[in-house]
Amino acid sequence: MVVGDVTTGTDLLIIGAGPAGYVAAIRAGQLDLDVTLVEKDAYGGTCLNYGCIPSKALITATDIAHEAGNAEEMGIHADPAIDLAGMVEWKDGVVDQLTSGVEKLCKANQVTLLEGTATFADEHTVRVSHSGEGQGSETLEFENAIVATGSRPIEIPNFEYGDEPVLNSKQALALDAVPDSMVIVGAGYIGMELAGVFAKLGTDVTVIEMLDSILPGYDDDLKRPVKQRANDLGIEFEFGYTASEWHDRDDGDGIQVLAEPAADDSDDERLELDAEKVLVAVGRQPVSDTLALEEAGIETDDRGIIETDSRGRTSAEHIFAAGDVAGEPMLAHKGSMEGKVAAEVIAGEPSAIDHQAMPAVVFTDPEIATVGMTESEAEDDGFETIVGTFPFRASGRALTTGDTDGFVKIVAEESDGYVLGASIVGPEASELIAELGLAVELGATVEDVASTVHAHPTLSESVMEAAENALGHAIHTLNR
Amino acid sequence: MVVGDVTTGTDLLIIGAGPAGYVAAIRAGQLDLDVTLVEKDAYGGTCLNYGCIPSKALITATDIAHEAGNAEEMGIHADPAIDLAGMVEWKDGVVDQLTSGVEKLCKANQVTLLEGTATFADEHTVRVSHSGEGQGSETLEFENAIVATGSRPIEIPNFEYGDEPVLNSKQALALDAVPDSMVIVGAGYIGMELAGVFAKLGTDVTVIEMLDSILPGYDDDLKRPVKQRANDLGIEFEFGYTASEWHDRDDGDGIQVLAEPAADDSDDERLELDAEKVLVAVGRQPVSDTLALEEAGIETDDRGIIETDSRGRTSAEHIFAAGDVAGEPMLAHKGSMEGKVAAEVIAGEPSAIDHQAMPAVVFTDPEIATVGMTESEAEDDGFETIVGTFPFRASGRALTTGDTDGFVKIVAEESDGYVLGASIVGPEASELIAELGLAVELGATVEDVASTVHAHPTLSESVMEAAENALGHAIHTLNR
Amino acid sequence: TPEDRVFAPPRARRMAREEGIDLSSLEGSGPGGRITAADVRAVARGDADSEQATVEPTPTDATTADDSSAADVAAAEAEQPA
Ligand SMILES: Cc1cc2nc3c(=O)[nH]c(=O)nc-3n(C[C@H](O)[C@H](O)[C@H](O)COP(=O)(O)OP(=O)(O)OC[C@H]3O[C@@H](n4cnc5c(N)ncnc54)[C@H](O)[C@@H]3O)c2cc1C
Ligand SMILES: Cc1cc2nc3c(=O)[nH]c(=O)nc-3n(C[C@H](O)[C@H](O)[C@H](O)COP(=O)(O)OP(=O)(O)OC[C@H]3O[C@@H](n4cnc5c(N)ncnc54)[C@H](O)[C@@H]3O)c2cc1C
Repeated sequence: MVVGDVTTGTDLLIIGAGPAGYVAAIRAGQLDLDVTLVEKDAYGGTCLNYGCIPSKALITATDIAHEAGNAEEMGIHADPAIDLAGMVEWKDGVVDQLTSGVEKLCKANQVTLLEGTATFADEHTVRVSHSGEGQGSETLEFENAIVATGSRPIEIPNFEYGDEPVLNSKQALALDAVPDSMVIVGAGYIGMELAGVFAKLGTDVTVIEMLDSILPGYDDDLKRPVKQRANDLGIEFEFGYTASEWHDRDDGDGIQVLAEPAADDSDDERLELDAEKVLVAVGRQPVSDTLALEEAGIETDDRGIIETDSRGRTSAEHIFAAGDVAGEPMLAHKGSMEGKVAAEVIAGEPSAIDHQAMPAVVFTDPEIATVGMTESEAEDDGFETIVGTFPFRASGRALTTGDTDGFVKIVAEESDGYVLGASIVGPEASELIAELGLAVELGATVEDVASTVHAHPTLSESVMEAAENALGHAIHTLNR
Repeated sequence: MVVGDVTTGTDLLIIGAGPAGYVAAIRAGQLDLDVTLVEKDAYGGTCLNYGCIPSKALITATDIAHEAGNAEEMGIHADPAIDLAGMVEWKDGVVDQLTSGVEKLCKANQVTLLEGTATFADEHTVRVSHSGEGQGSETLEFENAIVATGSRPIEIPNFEYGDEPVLNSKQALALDAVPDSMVIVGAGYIGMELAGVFAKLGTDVTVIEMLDSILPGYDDDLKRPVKQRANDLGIEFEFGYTASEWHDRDDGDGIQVLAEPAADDSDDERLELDAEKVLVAVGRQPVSDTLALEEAGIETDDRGIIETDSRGRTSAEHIFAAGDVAGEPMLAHKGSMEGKVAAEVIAGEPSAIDHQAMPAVVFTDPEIATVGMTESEAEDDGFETIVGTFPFRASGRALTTGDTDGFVKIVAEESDGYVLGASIVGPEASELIAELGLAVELGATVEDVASTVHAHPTLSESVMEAAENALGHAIHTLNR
Repeated sequence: TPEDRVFAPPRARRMAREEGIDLSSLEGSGPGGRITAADVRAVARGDADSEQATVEPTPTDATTADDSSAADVAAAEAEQPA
């Protein structure tokens, strides 16, 4: 049955139901706007279906098994067997629970949900085509819109995601058998997180990275414990190479991935790596090329990112953008924050994107978490800085968990001690960074953090000790 | 060899090297005071040797095994075997590392360490008697002193800690074989923490509690998930009973513990519980009766607690007290804070005990953590309050760990939204409370916490959502 | 709000003790009247309406612990566990 082309109207149209779009929809609903949320694939977007949640589920589960299997020192003797199909089924259950929760929350906040792909027809109209043969399309008029179409994995020449042994992160998170061996192209956060998962599942992992180290953009001291543990897990690295092509092996047993030296003038030989699968994780690009943005007068930069002002407005006054499609950092919580701001601005509130503290977490083993400025960023910005650090090997709580690699580092402004930023590598870094995010956001000083009583024995005491170290009087470390 | 009685002098004498005393000593050393720290038993005190650290080491280790052994749902099949002697040896190694660290830190901060038992001779003199036959004693004169002698477990009639099957917490943490069965007297935090450890080791645990619920002093909603999980672990409870005596069983196979109904007018029968061991954990009392405090003019209340003012001063101007001996809450971090304040005041700094936020953590499964005021405390204090909550079952991160019991609850002042207190029961409660401690200490508002970007997916987002819920606009829960 | 509860961060409270200023007599400039370190500094310098503040004698000779010279705070390498 072909559905006839009807035209309906909505105050606020939101395109894309990822963490930017669905959060914007809920907030707009709370503010009594008439909202329609269009999604072509799955509620929750990349994050809930193929990204943050599935990856964290597999990271946590493989960690539980790995930790128990390596705790002889603690008197624990276990040899856990992992059934990947069972683990993936559990992960799918977690995803279902969350995505159906998103759907319910949208409905409870009076958001109209519409399945289909939206493209702009003009400044106040989209066409929404429904998927499935003969499902037709409809036209929707809107007063305001938020574009929250997210991002997709970048492809590299000769590695197409349709081809069986070539995987993107989404496909890698849905495997139901453990590959014997895997080449991972890209040592960014997604590549490194998944390298850890597969290594713990028992896969022989080799990571190819064009640059000369893991996690480009992070400070060396933060990367060191992660690189060390990756080595301990048996992950192999080939830095300074780009993957150029792949082919089935002559003997039919898996594939061969070829990689060329990244530097043109290199004398190094090209690499030939045997593997069962190759996972490409070289970055993500905004989904802005399939929307006919020009029909609505929305401009992008040359990477395809929709440019927005501090209220989230695009070059078209009444249209906003939020999330990955609106640029770096491509992180779920950045998208949710932008979604909230856009919804509030559209509802007439005086909101703006004016955070001081944007956290970022890499869920490697150990985790890395940062917020605010690094020391060099602060200095480039003209601050005189002081720094306080505390190593987890001096933390009683870390010792009782058997996990003592890493440290807390706080960067503060010298004269008044305002906390400007922090970075943590080590156990629970992802959770510990929250306190420092609040400190940066509130303009707290290192004295404030140092004077706050922290419960013993906890890892969060390390945050207090790093603040005390910045003041020259940490208790559990020498203040040199 | 009898050591002759020599008299030496020190600016600052500190009695007791627990978290109150050794922290005071280090801070005083940093402030260039001439410090002598006297300890009769072990550096680090109860906390490092027999309390916080050993208990948390065993809790964490048994959790690792328990978690892996109960993760079939996640596709993990493991049947971990625990070798308790090995686990205790590992725990002892952790303790050694920490206590020798304390010793080194004291020395590095120019603290003179003296082994022996101190008793006051007069207002400016102590006698220190060295342990071991014929080791003699010495006399020490001081300008200022800090009494940090801690606390000891309370004994109940007919249960003496010397008797083999009767254990206090220190002895329970040093067992090298798993008892088949254990009666635990007292459902306070120490009893409940250890009940979890032994249940996970495979011991049949029965807890006897005089009152009608676990964890007296904590709100019912916080206790519920802990009680539920204890039931799931097979821990049995007998509320409203007091342990009255024990005897060896006639057949020589273990002991029998007798318990009487706590209420005088009860018609209930007395209980007869068979067990291999009985652990008594009914509270702790200050160590203030063995010091001849009266010689120095130091007064205690009728429980034996040394009374202090906001600077930590006792009734004797020049003598301070810190830690368990100075009263509730008997927690390590409270003692360390008081130790720092006393040292700073003695060094002439304008320090005072003026925290707004005192965290407390119960390391049960799940953990409970609180800071600042509860709702009813705030109301008793005259505040109009608003409350925000967020259940972990709505947290994506909690779902990915398979651990979704519990919630975050924030109490705030109604008109301006100042955060007055918070309580958390659930995964990582002990770490998550730190952010809310900082919020209370800084005078932050729920809007401040709600506007701070929290990394996704983390448990700390639940703190943000609870703050948003207090404002009526949480995203991932209905704001009712 | 009960009279005796003052909303001010630890740094502001310490500065007030150092200067002998009674915080409960101050009007804060932060959200909802929260007292900031700058508010305390202003009263201490006398450039605010310092009549609001009751100055009482400092119970100790006030020396600041803010001895955070750059040399003191270089990375802690020789720490000991505890
Ligand atoms: C493996 C992996 C792990 C990650 N881990 C983390 C992490 O731990 N933490 C973190 O913060 N971030 C993580 N990310 C990044 C995170 O997933 C993104 O930042 C986030 O999903 C961006 O949200 P969004 O709403 O902007 O876009 P998306 O989540 O990409 O959602 C966009 C939605 O729009 C829909 N859509 C697109 N075009 C149209 C159209 N024309 N009509 C209708 N619907 C349309 C799409 O189907 C999609 O559902 C991870 C990503 C990956 C791939
Ligand atoms: C099983 C258990 C678990 C616990 N878990 C936690 C927890 O997780 N978190 C928490 O915050 N608290 C916990 N506590 C409480 C914590 O241990 C105490 O609050 C803390 O140790 C108090 O520190 P203190 O310095 O006052 O005293 P103590 O640590 O008791 O130290 C006092 C020291 O003084 C010495 N001493 C006594 N008299 C003399 C004398 N006359 N001369 C010389 N030396 C003397 C003693 O030998 C002792 O070493 C726990 C306690 C127990 C028993």
